[in-house]
Amino acid sequence: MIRVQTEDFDTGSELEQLRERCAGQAGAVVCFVGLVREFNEAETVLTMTLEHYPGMTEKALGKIEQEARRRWELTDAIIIHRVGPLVPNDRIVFVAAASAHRKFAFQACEYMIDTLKTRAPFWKNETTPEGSRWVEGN
Amino acid sequence: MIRVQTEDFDTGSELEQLRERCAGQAGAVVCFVGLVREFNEAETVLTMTLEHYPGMTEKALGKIEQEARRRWELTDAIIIHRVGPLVPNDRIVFVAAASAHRKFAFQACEYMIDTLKTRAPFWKNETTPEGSRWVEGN
Amino acid sequence: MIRLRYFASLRETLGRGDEQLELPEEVNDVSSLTRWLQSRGKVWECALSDSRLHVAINQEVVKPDTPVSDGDEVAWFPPVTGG
Amino acid sequence: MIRLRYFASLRETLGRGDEQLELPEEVNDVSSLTRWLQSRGKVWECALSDSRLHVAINQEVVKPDTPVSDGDEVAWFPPVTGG
Repeated sequence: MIRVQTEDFDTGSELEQLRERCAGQAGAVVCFVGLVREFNEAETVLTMTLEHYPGMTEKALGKIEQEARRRWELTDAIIIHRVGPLVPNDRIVFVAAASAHRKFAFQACEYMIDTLKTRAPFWKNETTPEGSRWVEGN
Repeated sequence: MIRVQTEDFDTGSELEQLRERCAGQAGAVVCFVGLVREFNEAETVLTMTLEHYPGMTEKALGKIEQEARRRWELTDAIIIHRVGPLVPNDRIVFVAAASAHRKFAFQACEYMIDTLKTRAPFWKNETTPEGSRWVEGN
Repeated sequence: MIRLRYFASLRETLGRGDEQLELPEEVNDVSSLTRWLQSRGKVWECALSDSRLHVAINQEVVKPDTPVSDGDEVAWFPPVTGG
Repeated sequence: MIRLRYFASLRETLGRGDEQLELPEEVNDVSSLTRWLQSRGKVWECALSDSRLHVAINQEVVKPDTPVSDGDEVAWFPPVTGG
């Protein structure tokens, strides 16, 4: 399950729905939550805006989820990513993997967030006391 | 922060409190939730009871948390483990690590649950249709 | 007609995020389309010469020699920084 | 006095989880305490001969040659299976 949205998400409710879908089949759930930091490269971050490529974003996240399900035996997988304006400590992204096996859940969750960070079309723009700037990618 | 308790825990509320304690310092939160599976080694699990060694359990979990904080730069770390009677799909354990760096949060969370499984004095007793049995450790 | 899209810092530099145009005759792949756009002026020439830019056709990342056809949506963007 | 504790399957096999006794004269370490307990009978001899058992003194896991002193809490238990 993947979602791209401007509104916040409820981590507890997402984990609870995942647990209900897994109903006794998953022994392990690993989740990652990305938060906006107050500092980036020694500069104070006042606000952050996430731009994305509507349409391509959903395709990219769907592929990442499917690839994780193909590589590991998962009972569930979730990717939720916010776009638009955010402030420090706001949730940005939620990634979760459930499996009968702990190692699979860890590996799949880390794979999804690592891959998202290099393949999904999101761009961060930070406002600092010096003005706004695009976060540099590799 | 470590806790051993018979009652259930609220994953969302624990993650929310951790986020408030981190207040803009943590970019990454990784959590692990262990659930009771309906099957173990091809047998149906009806109920599970967790025995522990009160006193030593808290010491062991505290050491694991401290060791994780020493090895990685963490802004927060949590271990919550339930004891007593449980049924399939119940939450057993919650482990979370927050850090400025994603890799540190993943490594610390996995370290804590891996170490807990070999060092913390908990023992699982499962009731199956054939009777009750102790889960074999290594 | 083809649809062209630019994102993030590139969108700001070029002063636009989206445009439509008739596929020029000399364009048959990503490279020749990029060269055609660069001929629009200094800003275009400079901005699109950044070797770190990615190009997607119909929302799939492609290589410089990938063909461009009528009806395609072609997007240029800097390295992604989500998550 | 020393306090002895047994957990999980070992507690069930021995039929008790907790006892107190005067430190026997011939006991000075974990090995000699285990041997002394094994002399109680067949069930004790067998149950405590399992090489996978762990021993903790005052809630810290120890080795067979660790000294046992008056006032200690000594616990025997099978490999842990939490998490």
